[in-house]
Amino acid sequence: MDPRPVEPQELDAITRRERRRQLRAALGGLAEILIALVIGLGVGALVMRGAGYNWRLAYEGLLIGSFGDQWAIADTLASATPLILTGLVFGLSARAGYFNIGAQGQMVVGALAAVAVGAHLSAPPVVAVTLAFLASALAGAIWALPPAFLKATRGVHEVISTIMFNWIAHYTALYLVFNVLNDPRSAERTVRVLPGARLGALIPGADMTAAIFVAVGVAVFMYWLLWHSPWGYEMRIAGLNPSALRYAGANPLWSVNLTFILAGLAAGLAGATQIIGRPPTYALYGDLSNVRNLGFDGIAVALIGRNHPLGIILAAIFIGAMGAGARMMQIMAGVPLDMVRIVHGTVIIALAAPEAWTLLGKFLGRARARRAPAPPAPAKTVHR
Amino acid sequence: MPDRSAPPAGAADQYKPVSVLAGAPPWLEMRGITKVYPDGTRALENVDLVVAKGEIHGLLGENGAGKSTLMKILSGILPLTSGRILLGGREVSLRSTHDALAHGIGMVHQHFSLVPTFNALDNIILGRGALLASPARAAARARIRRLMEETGLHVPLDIPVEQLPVGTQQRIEILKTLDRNVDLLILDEPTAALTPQETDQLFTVLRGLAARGTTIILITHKLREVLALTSAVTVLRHGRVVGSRLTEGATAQDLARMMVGTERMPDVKARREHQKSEPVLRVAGLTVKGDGGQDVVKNVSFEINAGEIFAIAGVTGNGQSELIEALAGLRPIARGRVYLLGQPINGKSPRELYRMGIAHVPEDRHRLGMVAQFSVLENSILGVHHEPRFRRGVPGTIHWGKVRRYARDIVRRFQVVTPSLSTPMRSLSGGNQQKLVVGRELSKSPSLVIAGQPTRGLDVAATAAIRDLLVDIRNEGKAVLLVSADLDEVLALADRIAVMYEGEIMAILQKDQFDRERIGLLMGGVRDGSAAG
Amino acid sequence: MLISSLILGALHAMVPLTITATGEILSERAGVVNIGLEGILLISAFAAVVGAEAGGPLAGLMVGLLTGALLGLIHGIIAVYFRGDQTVSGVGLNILALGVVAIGIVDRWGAAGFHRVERAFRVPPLSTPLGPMSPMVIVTILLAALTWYLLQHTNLGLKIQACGENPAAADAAGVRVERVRLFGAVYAGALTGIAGAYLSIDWLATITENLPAGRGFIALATVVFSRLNPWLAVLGGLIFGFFDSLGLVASTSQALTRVIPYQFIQMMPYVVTLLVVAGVIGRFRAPAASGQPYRRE
Amino acid sequence: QGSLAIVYDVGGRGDLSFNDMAALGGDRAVRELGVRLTEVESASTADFLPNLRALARSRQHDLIVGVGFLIQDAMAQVAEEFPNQKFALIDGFVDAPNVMSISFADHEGSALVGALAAITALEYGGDTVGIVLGIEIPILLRFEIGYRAGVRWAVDRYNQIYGTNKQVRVLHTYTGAFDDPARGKTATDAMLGQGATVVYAVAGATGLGVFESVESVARAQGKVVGPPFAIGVDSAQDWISPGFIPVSMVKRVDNGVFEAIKRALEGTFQGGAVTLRLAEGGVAASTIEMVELFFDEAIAAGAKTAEDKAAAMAGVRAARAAVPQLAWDLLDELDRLIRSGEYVVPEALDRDTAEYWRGVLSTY
Ligand SMILES: Nc1ncnc2c1ncn2[C@@H]1O[C@H](COP(=O)(O)OP(=O)(O)OP(=O)(O)O)[C@@H](O)[C@H]1O
Ligand SMILES: Nc1ncnc2c1ncn2[C@@H]1O[C@H](COP(=O)(O)OP(=O)(O)OP(=O)(O)O)[C@@H](O)[C@H]1O
Ligand SMILES: [Mg+2]
Ligand SMILES: [Mg+2]
Repeated sequence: MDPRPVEPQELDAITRRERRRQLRAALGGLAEILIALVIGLGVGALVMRGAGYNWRLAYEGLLIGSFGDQWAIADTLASATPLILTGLVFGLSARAGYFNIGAQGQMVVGALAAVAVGAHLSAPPVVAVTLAFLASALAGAIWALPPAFLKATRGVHEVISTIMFNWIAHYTALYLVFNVLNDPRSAERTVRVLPGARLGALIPGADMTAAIFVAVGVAVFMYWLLWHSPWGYEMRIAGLNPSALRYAGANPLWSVNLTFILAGLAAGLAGATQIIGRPPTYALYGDLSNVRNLGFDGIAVALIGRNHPLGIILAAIFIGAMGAGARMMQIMAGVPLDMVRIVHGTVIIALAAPEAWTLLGKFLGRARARRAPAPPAPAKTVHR
Repeated sequence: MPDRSAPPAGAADQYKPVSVLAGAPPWLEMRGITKVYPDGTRALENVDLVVAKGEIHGLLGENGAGKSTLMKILSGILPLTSGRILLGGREVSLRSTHDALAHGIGMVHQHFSLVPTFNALDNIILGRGALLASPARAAARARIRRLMEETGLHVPLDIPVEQLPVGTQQRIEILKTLDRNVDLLILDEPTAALTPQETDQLFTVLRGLAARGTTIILITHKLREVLALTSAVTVLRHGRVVGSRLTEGATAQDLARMMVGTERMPDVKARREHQKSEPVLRVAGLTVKGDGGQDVVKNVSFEINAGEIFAIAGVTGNGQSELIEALAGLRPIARGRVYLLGQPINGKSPRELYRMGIAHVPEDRHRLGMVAQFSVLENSILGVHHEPRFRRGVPGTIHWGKVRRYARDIVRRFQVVTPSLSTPMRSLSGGNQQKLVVGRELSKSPSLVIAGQPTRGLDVAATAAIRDLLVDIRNEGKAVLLVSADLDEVLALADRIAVMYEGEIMAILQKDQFDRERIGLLMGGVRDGSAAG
Repeated sequence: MLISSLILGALHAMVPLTITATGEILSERAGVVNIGLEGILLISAFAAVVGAEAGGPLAGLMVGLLTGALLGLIHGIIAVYFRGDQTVSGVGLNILALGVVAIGIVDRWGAAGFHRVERAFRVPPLSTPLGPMSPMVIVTILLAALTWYLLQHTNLGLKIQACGENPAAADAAGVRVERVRLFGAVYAGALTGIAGAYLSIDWLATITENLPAGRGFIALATVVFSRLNPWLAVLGGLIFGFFDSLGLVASTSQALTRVIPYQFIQMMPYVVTLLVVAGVIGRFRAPAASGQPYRRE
Repeated sequence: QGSLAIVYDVGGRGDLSFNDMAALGGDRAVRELGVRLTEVESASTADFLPNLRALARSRQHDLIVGVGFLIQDAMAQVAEEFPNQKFALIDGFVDAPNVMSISFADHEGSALVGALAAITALEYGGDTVGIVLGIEIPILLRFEIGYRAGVRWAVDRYNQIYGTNKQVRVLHTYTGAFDDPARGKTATDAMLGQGATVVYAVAGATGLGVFESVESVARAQGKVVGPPFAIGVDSAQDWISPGFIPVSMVKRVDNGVFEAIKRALEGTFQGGAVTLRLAEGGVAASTIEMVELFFDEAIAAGAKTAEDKAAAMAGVRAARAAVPQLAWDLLDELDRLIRSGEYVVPEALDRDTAEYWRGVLSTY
């Protein structure tokens, strides 16, 4: 132990060093992800080659389709929009220690609410859009409450309750879409929301709407919440060391509810983005196919983004780009969507274990070092 | 292989100190051990440790000196960065505990390695026997019963260990390793949660084992124990060997000097005398239930005055933990009334209790008192994070700048050694973690401080620092409730001592009644006529 | 006739849920969580058809098992040795499976979308008083019993549980945590592989691009339902299977669907499962270290 | 030589339904017209618009086909953005000069197989038939009500012929999924358990479960040919369960696609709605020739062998033979009546109309 008192400047000076270290770690993490990506795409290329496709052309298509021109970029961002929100649902919950896979159901309910309000409430554009978003956020949050309540009072694990509520939402929506919200003239979908409640394309010829700002705004809010507010501070305690939660003076019951409610809000908004924020239909399809799988894709997004709101934005853009790029992979290289799925799956699996590639690198490095005499280790201070 | 069937008592008498320093041939040799943790921490730098067969060797050093790291390498838990390990002259490769156990090396861990949902029996038989065979519980039970008799370490075999107090877990941890009949027994602070009597009996057992050829390495911060038990010691400082010496002829001062590098052997701070003031905490007929639903604190009454350290002594597991949890609002009060400065506190939440002036240094700092993954900065406001003084303009926003100043202040005042405020708490040494927790609690300017085992596992200097802090707040006229299994600590600090046994207070002793032997008897449940609980 | 078809329907619907859940129970007890079960079901269902057409139903089951085990091994290596994110790996597996099988079907049988399995290559049913019943119903019970026995009555079971609760403690006790966890992952994969084979070469005699249709996720819910007890996984699978069948049976009644729309009738298995969990099963505590990679330093 | 692009809906190729049939039409255009074919599957409905746009923007395709009613809104938008691009829409309607909207009289075809089902049931001493569907959407209501109408017409005709007063009950189930054979199987088990003799599968891949249920119940009774029987949909699915599927309601999406690209290349393309009815060959009861044609193409593609064909065709013939001649006769009779317009099959595209017809058509 060092009896010498530490001077305040010194603490901060080392903090700067610490911050540099963190930056280095972050860059290292990014590098790991990039390596994983290269490996995933490499395996994908092998598979495509094996199946007789031109993988170069396919990847060219992937790039052109996702970032090739302003439309491609806008389409990528449009695909990313709901994923940011559903990613946040999982990410926020994971930070608070819950495995919340209820985004799918909450999103469906949010979409229903957006239809109900957007199609039936005539109001000036800004008001209508705002109300539709609010209604769907509220609906998502309400749908998240029973699992939270069951968790808090009956100890029902969120995995089971959210899976069940996803299905309950699914069937409820199937009913409502066909029987209550249906469009009499075009019964394969619900009524369309009124023009005043629609967000138009920001760039003509592409699907991106102002909904992207809502998604990014929610992500920024979640960031603020987690790292700059006492409630988020408590959520993170719940996720890391729940026994310390009561010691820290927090109310665990309230913490569960708050987490689920906020996650539900985000999920509900995700549903709304597909209704009022995605041309051309502005309605929910009878087989719910315009919100299909977005909730589950959010899990991958959250995890690739390391459950960090800003990471989630990047991960959603990445997955969105894969989706948008799939189009040109099909058109340019004739690669069927199923083959594209194999590439997606491989890339995601490769992303699961970034450490593997670092280990691999180390292993190769060690093999090289064994051949050459090792340089003296850099002298570092003993860390006490 | 020591023969467990031989009677231990006779063997213990035969123990003759052996040591390489006294000419015995080396048996275990750790040569040039360097350990760099993945985060870059150089925990060990070219360390040598040589021990003879049948030796009891002490390993000393301050918190963070690298003792546990060295022993974890030896027990196969950690890979070493460079260096060699030889057993009986042959180099061995210890890449897992499985390897180490195969070489007869077993370790009692500082942070217990027990499966919380298993009972003691299953923890002890874990990892043994043929994979597809039924666990040999009956045979093990008989064996452990015998071992418990022999060692005096008694534990319930059928209760999940997570429901057992720390002291009992410690005993299980020791039994688990003893039951493996290892040739090299490593004990990392085994006595931190034992009573003096248990410690004595354990030492008798260890001497017996050594007499029969078991080699023992003991890590402890209690110099008395080192002097009582070991043949020789090796001292580490900052990851390097300071030196080794024979225990014979050494004094506590000598050892402390080697460890700390100074002459000073810290003393407890002078205490200022107060005139009696009104009670801060009044506990009347308090009953608390344990995790199993049974009464573990039974109808307990006492008062703590301002300017007083009121200590609760007792073997761990006699209801002290539940008592403090109840007083800190973490466990419901079953019956009875508790008043803080005249206000009832029954049913209040920890946050309300904090507002009323209670600070709590929890017994189990890893589980309760901190969030290991949080930075020092973030941990410094655990429990006060919601306060307006850390807010900024945007509603509800934590002003990290203000927090930083607050944290810096704690770190400075309480001499927490940390590279920076952004360092994760888990990379601090145990002593510094504890200093931060204590500092944070004392910074709440409380009127009552509840301190559970505040110096457990800390080195000499850190212990002294924490004890000084407790005396300081007492001197400032605040009340302190100290719960400690360390009788020395209780005797050194307390103004009054209550002894707890099986949930009851056996006696409350005034300063002039302090008497080691009498307290020891009370802790063992032996009542004397003068003071019945 | 209707009653017996309902009972058999429930039993047959139980099989894939319970077998999959049983394997995953052991894996989660050891600390490895796999949300890629859906993908493993799908790929092994496909592989089982290929195997059965080459060597008969038994070979099909074996190929399903081995395919599942292999995928479990890959997941296990990522989770255990690469200390990767188990959930990401599982999600990737699910996406990969959709692509692999769709392409595989076209590649193998020339037609997109599906392939029907000939009688000769299918697991032959047992005849029971209720009607033909798959022998896999019995296998399910046996596998649950086996898993329960492994977990509760062997030294291996003790090691598995220790690795899920506190791998550091297991490590200190000389348990080779990595191997035990890898075993768990492979075991879950293998059982899921059997369940996949059951889907394609027994129950439905068909392989399609999305044959499990969410049963992998319901199996995950069954794992939670079971509180990691294989017997409760049987019960959970049966409850779900029964109400799932009942919902479909009931929605053939026009008298009923006029009053209660079919969507609400078919919601039944989900609602009932939730009610049972909330009312009877209650608190579930996952093993403390489940899903978390174990690092020694 | 031209270029054709097809945008499939989310079921994609391999849905056993209109996507597969559209693909068939595309393949035929490649073979017979020598066009270049670009296919794009949509992972989600949100992909329709960008998929169509990307194709239209490239200005390389003589015709872009969108498959499925869900693609309608996206096509309306893109048709407006690219007025010089020709589009064809399957199963929907877009009011634009550059879009040819092709729909099919699903109800007419379903009525034919309904008649066959009813008579088969009656002749085998049964009184129940079933129909297993996917998600309750308007198109499927059209199938259901058409089927019910066929049953009703045939029962009336039967009673008229024999002077009896027989009744046939129609069980229907919406399974809520197009891709889950297990649901199809369970639902069909339940219908057979209630005495159904014939079950019509209108549910994409879920229908495979219908076939499996019918076949295993029959096999359990030692039969290699129905009853019970199943009826296929969209393509000639008779070969999938040889011996148990006497007929399928084929919906010639392939012809629609082929016709549209042909006209686009010939310069006779015209926007507007085209309904391919029974009379135009848009829908039909499958024939032996259609099944054989399927095999011949599969053999040419190397996917099936001549032995496969022989084995399957034997079963297909046996199933057809096991269906009472009267059933075939009445199917033909109804076919004539519908073609000539003497019998108009009721059509329902929403719940209330469907409920109305269910009541009217019920023989109870
Ligand atoms: N997992 C780890 N990662 C990084 N650094 C570590 C890790 N474990 C320990 N250290 C660091 O290594 C050094 C030696 O720690 P070690 O636990 O061996 O000390 P010790 O002598 O046992 O201390 P104590 O008396 O407090 O138990 C310390 O600086 C500690 O912070
Ligand atoms: N969530 C966090 N965890 C750890 N450190 C944090 C966190 N948020 C902020 N900090 C650190 O706290 C310090 C101050 O944060 P912030 O920038 O919010 O305050 P400030 O207004 O700049 O402070 P000051 O008023 O002292 O200038 C920074 O060093 C920052 O790195
Ligand atoms: Mg230590
Ligand atoms: Mg497909």
